[in-house]
Amino acid sequence: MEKEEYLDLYYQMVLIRRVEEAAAQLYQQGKIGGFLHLYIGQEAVSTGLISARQPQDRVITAYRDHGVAINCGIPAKKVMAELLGKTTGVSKGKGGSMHMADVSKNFWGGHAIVGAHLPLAAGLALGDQYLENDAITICMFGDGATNIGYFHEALNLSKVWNLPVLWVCENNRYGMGTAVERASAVSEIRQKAEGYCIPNDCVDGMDVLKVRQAAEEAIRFVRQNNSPFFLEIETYRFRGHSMGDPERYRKPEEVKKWEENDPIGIYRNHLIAKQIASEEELDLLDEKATKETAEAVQFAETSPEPPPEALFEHVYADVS
Amino acid sequence: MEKEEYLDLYYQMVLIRRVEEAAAQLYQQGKIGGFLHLYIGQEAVSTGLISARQPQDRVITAYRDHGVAINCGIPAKKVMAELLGKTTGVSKGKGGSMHMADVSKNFWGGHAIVGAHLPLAAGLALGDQYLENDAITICMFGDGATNIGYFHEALNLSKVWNLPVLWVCENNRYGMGTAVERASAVSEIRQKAEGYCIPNDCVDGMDVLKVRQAAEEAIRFVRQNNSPFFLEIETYRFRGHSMGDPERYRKPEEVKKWEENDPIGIYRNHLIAKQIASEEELDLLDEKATKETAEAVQFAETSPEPPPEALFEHVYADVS
Amino acid sequence: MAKITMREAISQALWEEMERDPNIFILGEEVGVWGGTYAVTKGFYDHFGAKRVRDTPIAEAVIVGAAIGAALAGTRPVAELMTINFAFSAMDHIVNEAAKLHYMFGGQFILPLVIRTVGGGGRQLGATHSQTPDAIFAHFPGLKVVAPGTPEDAKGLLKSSIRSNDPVLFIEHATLYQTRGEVPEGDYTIPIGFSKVQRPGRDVTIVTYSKMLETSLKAAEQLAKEGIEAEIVDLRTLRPLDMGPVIESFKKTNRAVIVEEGWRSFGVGSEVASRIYEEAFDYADAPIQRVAQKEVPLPYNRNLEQMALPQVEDVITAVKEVL
Amino acid sequence: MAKITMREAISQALWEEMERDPNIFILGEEVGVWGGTYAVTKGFYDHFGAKRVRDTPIAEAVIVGAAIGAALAGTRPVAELMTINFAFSAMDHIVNEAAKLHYMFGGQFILPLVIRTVGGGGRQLGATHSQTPDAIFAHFPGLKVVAPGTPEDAKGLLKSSIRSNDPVLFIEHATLYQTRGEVPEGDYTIPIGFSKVQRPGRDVTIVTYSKMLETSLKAAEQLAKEGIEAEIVDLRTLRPLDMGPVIESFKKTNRAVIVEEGWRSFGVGSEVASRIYEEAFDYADAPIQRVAQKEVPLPYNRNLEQMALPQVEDVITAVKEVL
Ligand SMILES: Cc1ncc(C[n+]2csc(CCOP(=O)(O)OP(=O)(O)O)c2C)c(N)n1
Ligand SMILES: Cc1ncc(C[n+]2csc(CCOP(=O)(O)OP(=O)(O)O)c2C)c(N)n1
Ligand SMILES: [Mg+2]
Ligand SMILES: [Mg+2]
Repeated sequence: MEKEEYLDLYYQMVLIRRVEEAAAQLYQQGKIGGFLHLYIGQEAVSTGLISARQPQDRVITAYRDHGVAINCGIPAKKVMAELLGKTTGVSKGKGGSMHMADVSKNFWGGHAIVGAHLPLAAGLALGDQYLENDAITICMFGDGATNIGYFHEALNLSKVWNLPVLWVCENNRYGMGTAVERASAVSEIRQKAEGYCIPNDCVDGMDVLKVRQAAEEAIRFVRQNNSPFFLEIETYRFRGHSMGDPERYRKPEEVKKWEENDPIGIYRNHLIAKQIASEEELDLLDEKATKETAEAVQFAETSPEPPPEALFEHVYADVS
Repeated sequence: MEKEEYLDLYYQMVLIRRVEEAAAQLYQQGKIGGFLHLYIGQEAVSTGLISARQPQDRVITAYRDHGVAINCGIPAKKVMAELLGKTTGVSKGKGGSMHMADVSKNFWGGHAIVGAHLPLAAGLALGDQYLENDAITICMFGDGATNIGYFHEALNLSKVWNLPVLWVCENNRYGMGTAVERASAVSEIRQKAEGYCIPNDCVDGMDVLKVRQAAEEAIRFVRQNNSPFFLEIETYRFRGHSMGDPERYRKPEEVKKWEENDPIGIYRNHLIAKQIASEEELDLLDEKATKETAEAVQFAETSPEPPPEALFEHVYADVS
Repeated sequence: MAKITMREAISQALWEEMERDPNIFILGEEVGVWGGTYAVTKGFYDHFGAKRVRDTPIAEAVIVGAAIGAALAGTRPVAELMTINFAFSAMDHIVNEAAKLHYMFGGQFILPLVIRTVGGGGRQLGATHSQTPDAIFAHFPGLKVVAPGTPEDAKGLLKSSIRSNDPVLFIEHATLYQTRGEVPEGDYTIPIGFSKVQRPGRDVTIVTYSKMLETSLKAAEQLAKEGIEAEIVDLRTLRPLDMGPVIESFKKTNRAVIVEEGWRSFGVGSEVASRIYEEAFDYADAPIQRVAQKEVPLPYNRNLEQMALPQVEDVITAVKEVL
Repeated sequence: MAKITMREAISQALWEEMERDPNIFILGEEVGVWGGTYAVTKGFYDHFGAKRVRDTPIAEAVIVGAAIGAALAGTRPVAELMTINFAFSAMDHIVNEAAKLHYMFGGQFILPLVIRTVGGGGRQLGATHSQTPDAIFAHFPGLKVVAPGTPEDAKGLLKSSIRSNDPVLFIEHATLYQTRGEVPEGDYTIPIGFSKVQRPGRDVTIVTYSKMLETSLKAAEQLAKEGIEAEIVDLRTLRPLDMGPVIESFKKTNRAVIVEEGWRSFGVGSEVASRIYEEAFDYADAPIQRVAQKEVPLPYNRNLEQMALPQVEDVITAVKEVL
């Protein structure tokens, strides 16, 4: 890996962190509505994962999607504008936090019904297989999503039809307030893949390089075999499920322990220890991220609201 | 096992066979409407299985339910009357072939949406657990049903909550015209139970005594551990999926090979070889079954149609 | 009478019923440790324990399906679907199982089941999380569909729903939880299936329910300033639908506006308008107006979302249209 | 013009479209080796092969969900749900995904998807297998809902549905497959969203669609013997709903009967009646009548089932009621 790439991973993670922090503030100011699910703590997951994809590979995820959007190459300002419901937002202000997509970046959303995007992912992969595209689909979802029927139907079909899809479970230990073991018959989520004979792996999601490496191998497997692979990524969200989570289900000490495992801190230390980058270089990137975030907020705040006509646009694609 | 019990198993199997044959005829005569799914070939499955239950144990199954109903102790005439839509039918003529139930026999139906009764079964078991009843629920379903989301949600919940339910998959190799391996990522269905850490077993469904023994062990496990067990029973249906199946999906030779494995023939030979019963005794039972079936048909044909008022009865239980 | 919030009213109904009958239990996502996404079951887990307040996996079909089974087995479950948008994931179990089992098996058993859920838009949750599809559930015979608009009705109707031996879909509204209203002391029930005049008037009949009762009441207040007295009939229950008070009012006012939050087409207003014409055709002095959601998936942007949702002004305009 | 069955018409539309565009493929339960439960895709598997005629597991959510994804990826899937009763098991994917994605993401992509399914009662299949819940799908903006009543319309509308860039729920009727009708030679399409007068008349307007077109035509024939000439407007599409020909006819006849197979409450008739009154109030000479299914889960017994379903006599009675 080139130095530039190392720094790019770092920059993406810091940018996500800054954007999420800014979003939390804007939410408290009432400028963002609806639900807001922050990615803080999980940055290494999608950063490592998506850094391993080819541009033709599709990405699809759940509602915790701001970080994923940024990793897919969507400018922070378009993410921020969407959060503020502006016409310059990635979904033109119609989707909001939970529903971001950018087809030009092969990012297919942003889906808010838990697990419902897994069948869609199977279908994206089916489409590529049908059209003989050299592309795979990367589908991210939470631990909680593995208990709904959609998971079962999608995984089964992906194996029966040998679809080129990489199933990625972000196991952050909780689905809202429900700990994995209170909701799932198996706590090691990858074990579920065995029930479908889908090869699988598990990786530490706080270490971006480990994630990247596991993702590279998994993606290679899917591409070469034209068949599914299952990757569990162990992580933790430092904030509540969404804004306004009473967090009665976990102890502050537990959160604190995990925060010591900050994926950005870990990676920063690694870069310095391995002499890949200097403190100063990284500080500069931190500043750049802060600046880009501020610009994104500025851009979003000064962007226009969608015009009233927008309400009736895009209900259907056909004009007649 | 007492001789009487041996003979009873035999009689049940023969009676089911005769009833199904009579039903097929009545269907061809246009006296039975709707869909008719025959149990011919699978008699040993529910006969062995249900013979192992206690009266307080609940049974629930799919639309291929005539045999199961008879094994639960519902008189053949009430089954036949239901097939003819008569008011004396087990569901008062309102359910038909696919929707038979008799609560007094702890038979909870007869459900025609594939897999949808598995969540109900989890709930029946939950109810017994909640009320501290010493009862378990036996839930039967086909191989095809293991691919729908309901299966996943129900099995997972049964393990997370340790519900006293025995999951019984009747693997007859096909869901309509789709062979197991064309629809399911795993062909050995019991393997799916592993994905939920549910202990499991597989048994030859053409041998009623083997089924009974496996069922006894499985039921004991569920009762003692107050937690689920999964039993796969390998079988085959000799007739089409329902009346009017073009049967393009399997070769006559395959069917013929299986028919040589007739569960009634196998058991009959066993009883004679082990000198449990004589040819003559069994012939008498055959005659008795023929007679009971004829009486059932007679009863059904001469029973009254439901009165017009019945249309509006039982939409709600509350009177107001 | 005490003035309490809708949230408190619903919470009280649940609490009191659970105290009364040990066979009642709650199951659903985050109903326990979290205390309910809308805090309705806050404190229940500590008081009633994990057996009676059961957190489930995210698996709506088995939440409803298991509740049905448990009801058949002799308990009285109250299943919570976090929002009505997730009820689609349990659709089969609601309309093909809960609504049909009693009938299909010739009335052999009862199915005492309440499915509590939360509908409505206006909180910028986007298209998948903001729906008011009440009408589609009301389409199915065998199901009862209740959607109260005041704390008093919510408490009384929820108690009746829990005591009912039939499956009831009980639809709460996400933006009504803070609404306050007077509630009788002690135990009381309000029977399912009765509409109610929530505001008397002589000039026009407004038929509405749930959140739109609030909107309609506001509109009526403003109209009153102009000397227009609207009578407001709150349906409270969509199935069975009680047209009695609606027809009575309409025969008096000869004009009606139906206000619902959901989409207009194939909605609640279509049924109510059709019924009014069927039962009081000769009394109609002007075409009945329907105020409803614009026919678009609800957008996230606040302005657009508000444009799409029925507003007080829309009700006023519609009333003036029929006068 | 050739006279062919509805089954042939639908089958031809699929076949010809698949020949035309290699990006079209079929997926669903038993569509391949079996040849389609209703034999609509008989011969397709042998001709087009396993890639384009795909048997699926019994898993309705992923059938629709995967079809959505494949459509997003650039193909044009035709998903088959064996019957509309199983569409509830895919409800979320139909109404929360297919109907909303285009809008929610600001129109970034198209979603060319047809979901073919089969509705209707009358074959003694019991409550879970006999429904006509068309109205509830038509409630959702973003979805198109088509339900043809003649072979000509079926073929032309299915072709339009396949060529549409929007998700279309295409509802066939189980007891219409044998119905014969004239169909134009060669390739033709009928645009989605247009009602059609299927029988001219001057005395009363019958509004109907799908199977009930047949029932209404029979009623009209009998009425004609008594000198009553009914004009029959076939909706053909439930969303978008084209009221033009309905209103035009009503302004002429001043009387209407709406005939649908599904339940009356919150059904198709409610919407159509409301719209007629809204758009032609002054033309109404009598209360519009709705003929629909009795409000019970459909029973198995043949007599009871027939009692519950709308019959030719019911239409005649309703027509006489409005005259
Ligand atoms: C079908 C459905 N049920 C319930 C919800 C409400 N809900 C939103 S997020 C969530 C928890 C999901 O947990 P997980 O999959 O672990 O993802 P995480 O939030 O941890 O990233 C729930 C229950 C929903 N959106 N969709
Ligand atoms: C949800 C649903 N989808 C489709 C059907 C149609 N259908 C009825 S039986 C059946 C096959 C079921 O196969 P299996 O579970 O193996 O049971 P078997 O018929 O072999 O006993 C199908 C597809 C249905 N009833 N419900
Ligand atoms: Mg999680
Ligand atoms: Mg089978």
